[in-house]
Parts: sequence; C-alpha cells; structure tokens
Amino acid sequence: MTDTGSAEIVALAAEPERAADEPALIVDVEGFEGPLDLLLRLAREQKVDLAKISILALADQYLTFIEEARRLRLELAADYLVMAAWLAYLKSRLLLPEPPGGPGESAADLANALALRLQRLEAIRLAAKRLLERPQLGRDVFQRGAPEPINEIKRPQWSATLYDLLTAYARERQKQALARVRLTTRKVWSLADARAILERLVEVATEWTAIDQYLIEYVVEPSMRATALASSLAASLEMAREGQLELQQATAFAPLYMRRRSAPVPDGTVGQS
Amino acid sequence: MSLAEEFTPVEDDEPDAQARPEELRLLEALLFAAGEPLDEKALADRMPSGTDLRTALRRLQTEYAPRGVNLVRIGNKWAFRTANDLAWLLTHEAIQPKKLSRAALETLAIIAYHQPVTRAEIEEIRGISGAKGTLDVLLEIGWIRPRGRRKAPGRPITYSTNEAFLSHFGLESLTDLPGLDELKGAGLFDGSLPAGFNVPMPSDDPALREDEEPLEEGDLDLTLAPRSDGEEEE
Amino acid sequence: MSLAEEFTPVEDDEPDAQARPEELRLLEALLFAAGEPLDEKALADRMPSGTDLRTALRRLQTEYAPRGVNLVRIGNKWAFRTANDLAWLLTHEAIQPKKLSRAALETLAIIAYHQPVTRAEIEEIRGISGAKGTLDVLLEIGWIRPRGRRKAPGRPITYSTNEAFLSHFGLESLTDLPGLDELKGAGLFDGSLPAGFNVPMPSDDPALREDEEPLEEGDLDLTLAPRSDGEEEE
Repeated sequence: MTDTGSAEIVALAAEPERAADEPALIVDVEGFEGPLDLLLRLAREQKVDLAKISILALADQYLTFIEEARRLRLELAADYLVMAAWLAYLKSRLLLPEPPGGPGESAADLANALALRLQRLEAIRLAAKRLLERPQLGRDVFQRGAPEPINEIKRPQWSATLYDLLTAYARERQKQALARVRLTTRKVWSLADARAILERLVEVATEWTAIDQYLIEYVVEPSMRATALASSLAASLEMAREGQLELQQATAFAPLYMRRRSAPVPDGTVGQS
Repeated sequence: MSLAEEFTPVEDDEPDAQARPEELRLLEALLFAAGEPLDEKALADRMPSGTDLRTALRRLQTEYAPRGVNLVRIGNKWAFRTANDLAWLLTHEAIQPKKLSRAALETLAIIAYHQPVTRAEIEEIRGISGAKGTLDVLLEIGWIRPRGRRKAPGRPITYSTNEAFLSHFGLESLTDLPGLDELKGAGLFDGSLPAGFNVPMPSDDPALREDEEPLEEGDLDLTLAPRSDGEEEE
Repeated sequence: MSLAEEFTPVEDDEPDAQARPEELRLLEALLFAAGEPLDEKALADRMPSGTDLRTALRRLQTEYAPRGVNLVRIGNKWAFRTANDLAWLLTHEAIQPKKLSRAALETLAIIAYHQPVTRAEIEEIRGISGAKGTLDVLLEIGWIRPRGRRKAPGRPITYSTNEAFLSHFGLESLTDLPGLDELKGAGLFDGSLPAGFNVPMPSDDPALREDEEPLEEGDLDLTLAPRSDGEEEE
C-alpha cells in the first residue's frame, strides 16, 4: 500500500476520460479490495491511531468518495453501496441525540464495532506481510536437491486359502478319477485286434487247438477275458466263413477248438454245436 | 585430474566420531535421503527398536544448528533445510515463486490465524464477498485444506492450513506464526466475531471442534474442483 | 502435540562450532541443495573469492566420513550421498498381494495329501506333465521342501509340505486336512466317484519311509535353482 486513499481517488477520478455513455468502470478492480479496504485507506488520512479514529469523519469521507464515483458514472460493486448505506445510517445515528433506552446497540457501539473491524483487517494485513517476510522454501531455504529415493522391495503375499487348496485338490482328483474310468472302458479287444491275433495264431494251429489257451497267453489281465473271448469268437466265425479255419466245439460252454484249414473246401464245415 | 583424488578422510580430525551413536547416522541418512519431511512415526518404524527418537532428534538438531544445513521440525515432521541466512548463496536453486495476489495472501493469513474458518467468516473479515476464487487458488497451491463443516445453517465448510503451509514458511507449528502474541494481545482475534468464531488460538489440530462435523464423501471433490477462470481473483 | 516442541538446540554440545570456517557452511548448503553433483568449477564460482576449495572440501569430506551421509566424489563432481552401509535403511518392503496360479495350487494340494510324493507321481495324479516349473514356484514361496529320494529307478526326489505351509493355511498338523467324507460333505466332490476312490491320510512325519533315502549334499541347491520361465506352468 504505497498510495494514500486520496491519491487513489484522484487517480480514479482522472482516469476515465471517455464519453459519458461509455460503460463505467468497476471501482474495486482499480485497486481497492472492498469497502473495508477503502475505509482503511481513508482512515490513514486521519493519521491517527485506528482506535481513536473519528468514525463520523470517516463516514463523511467514504460517502464523499461514493458520490464522486457516481458523478463520474463509475459503476460500484454492491459491497461498496451496502457499506455506503450503512455508513449513512450510522452517520445519522451519530448526529442525532441517542434516544434513551432505544432499541438495539447504541450508535457509539456501532461505531466501535466498525473501528474494530478496521483494526482487525489491518492486523491481518500486517500478519500477512510478516508471513511473507519469513524465509520461504524454494526462495530462501532449500530442501535436499537430489533426494535419494527409497527402494521398494515388493514382497509377494500369497492369497491362497485352505478352501482354495481343498477345492483345487478335489477338482484335480475328481477330474482324474473320472478320466480313468473312461480309460478302462476303452480297453476292449476290437474285432480287428482279435482277427489280427487269430491270423497269427492259425499260422501255427495245424492241429485242433483250444483257442482259450492261446488267448490267455495274450490277455494278461483277467478283466480282459470276456472281451477277448467275444471278439475272437466273432473273428473266428468270420474267418471260418471265409474258409481260413475250421472250428469245433463238443457241447455248449465246452472249449472251442480251431485249426488252420489246409485247403479250401467248397462246403464249410463249421463246427457242430 | 581432480584435487579430490588424493583425499583420504583424516581420522584424527574428529576425535568424537567413535562416540557418536549409530542412531544419529541412521537418522541423518533417512532425513537426508528423503525428499519430503518425515514424520516421527515413519522415523521410529525405520529405526532399530529401543531407539530414543526424542533424544536422537534433539542431538541431531543441535549438531546441525551451526551448520549450513539445519534440521527443522515442521508440524510433526522433520526435514533438513539449508540455513535461513544462506539464501544469497543459493540463488541458482531459487525458483521464482508465483506471486500471490493480495486477496489470496490476506485470505491465507486469515485462515492461518483464525483457523478453522469458513468462507463467510473470511469474507466478513475482509469486508468483501467473493472469497471462493481465492480459496480455490490456495487449495490449488496446496497450503489449505477443507477440514470439516461448521454446525451452523448451511453447514459451511471450514478451512485450515496444512503441513505444506508450515513447510513453505518454515514454521514448526502454528504457534510460531509471526506476531501471533501481539495480535492476540490486542484482542483483535476475539472481538465481535460471529458466534463460534472466538477462537483462542489458531489450531490445525485434526480433531474437529465441537462446532464442526466431518466432511462427507464428495465434499473434497467439490472444493478441489478446477476453479472457473471467471471467478479467479488474481 | 509433538514431542519436538520442547526442543531447543543445546549450544554447549558443540564447543568447536564457532571455530568451524564459514566456507564449510556454504559448501554443505550448496551441495545439499544442488539437484545434481557439482564440479569444482561450479563450486568455486559460487563460493566467496579467495576460498581454498581444496582444503574446504577435504575437511568437509573428513567431517562427514563417519556420518550417515558422506561427501563423495563422482567423476569430477561432488555430492552428498547416504553412507553405503546404510542402503538397507532406504529400502522399503512393500507387500504385494499375489494370487497363486491354479496349477501351483493343485500341485500344492497333491503334495499336501500325497506326501512324500515325487514329481512323476504328481504329474500322474494331475494327468499333466511339466510339474517342474510349478514345483519351483512352490519351493520359492517356501511351502514345500524336498525331503528325500525315492528308492526307485532314477532315484527321484520326494517332496513334502513344511511348517510355513501349515502356518499359512492355519493348520495345526497335516492330520487336520479333511478326509474324503468331509470333502464330500463340504460338497467339494460330486457323486460320480468310482468305487474304490480314496483320499490318502496325509502325514508329515519327518522320518523317511522305507522306500525313501536321504537327500545328498547338493540336492538342495539343485532343486532351488532359479526356474526357467519357459517351464513355468501358470
């Protein structure tokens, strides 16, 4: 705050050299921070302690300023006009004799409250100034220019729960258990398998031979016997039909004998049942 | 070839070096390495258990007091800073600070000395409306924070300064605010202020006061929203 | 309120402070505030004329040598750095939540129930080869251990779970793992189990079984070798 209030007013008054119908300026952008600021600067003109200031004189100065601004067709922010109205009211109260036991605060109380507000604003401005005079970081004092960053070591924390573990186990075992059942059902002698084996067998079976004996030699697992027998019987019937071998069985469930047929016979001698 | 190559630390120069507790080495390493002030909890967490942090910090502060680098306290945090008197030397490092408008500076001072304080209270002290733009500027710089809501009609947000403010102005705590005692002594901070405003001492104690209630979710977003340029007061 | 409030630097602690040349203060402030190491020319330019930089740097280096922060020369430049032996202080362990892969979880479950179990046995139960990567993951996490070798062709390593496993899953002992009926009761198995399906009663008896023999020296190194990522099953 280098300029005095009156200097500001002069500057303001001198500034708008323009046609009267041009848009007016807003006073507070011209350097005043609101009506209290303006009052504070006007108060400085009185050159006394703010506590002893004449509020009446101050109100007069303020109202004069407002009138001047109006005469210059300056547009004033609402805050200034509200203050003007309030000061005009205060002035009238101060000039008139106080009605005894009148309502509300006395005019002197109101004037004191205004003086206190001005002092408070001045005090906070002083505080702001002193704050600004302190050594400031990055201007007067400095922090470490090249801080050394903290190395982050990431330590994984595994989130698996017992439930996850058990679910995984059951899922895995169940999957394999079912897969194995499917695997065993596939373990059958196909007709092709049986026939391939029989074709090799008949090479050596020039005499009547019990087919079971051969098969058991080949089929290690007892569980495979049924499928092996069934498939080889079907295959042997097929081969007998083609005239490659002869079959014979004494009774039902008796051993089934077969032998290689030495020469083709027109009439098949398929074994008697 | 540098002059430094021949350097070998001279042991007999510092006879007390052996007697210096290891804690001080750890503390100075931590505080030197950090770019930001470290709070006492963070320091304690990193120090060996059983360390008397109070004593160690005090001794370190004393050791560094006459040096070109000082250990300073900022609120509840600690940091090394260059000594106050060496600004002239460090002009290379100085960054041109953004000049704060008078409105912003006054608003900051009001928040600092009167906190917690609402926007209406700031406007009352300054005798002018339109503090919103200024508050947004200060929020953006990061020196103030919305801390709660006043239990009053309209539930206005209360503001206080934060640690970045203390750090920037080199204040250990709010009680170090310049002129606080005089201002308080002059009775200016507890005159005819609105009800609930007669604050005996500025405080950034995070605990809300009786006349405050916590911010709700979304309040922060609201107050930190990018300010509209039209409202900016510079 | 902070413990620091009562701190006032104790002056008589450092009787030599007065005798310390001002150059040292300036140098330490310059080197502290600089964003990068400073060479001797830069330092000389900024120090008052007539400074004996050699002597000052040497004395500063000596002073800081036993401290947590050292003055070091990097190339032809100088900078403060935290002491090498305090690197541990500047590391921070961040906990990173991680999810175990399905393969790892299944393998772990099989080891838990079927231990001691070899890799080939795990692969047979899972019906998938390539358990090595998964085993390495589990060894790295530290939930399983190689405990011996199976007396069988190839002498494969047998694996079991360890205490860290029990601790993580909140088990007092392996016998706390639920059996088939409990697993069924919990709905983890559906009804379509073949006859004769069973779940072993796991045991973590450390004594080797009859078909196991102890690990030899060097076995552990082998099994803990860093896994190749290509083999990992995730």
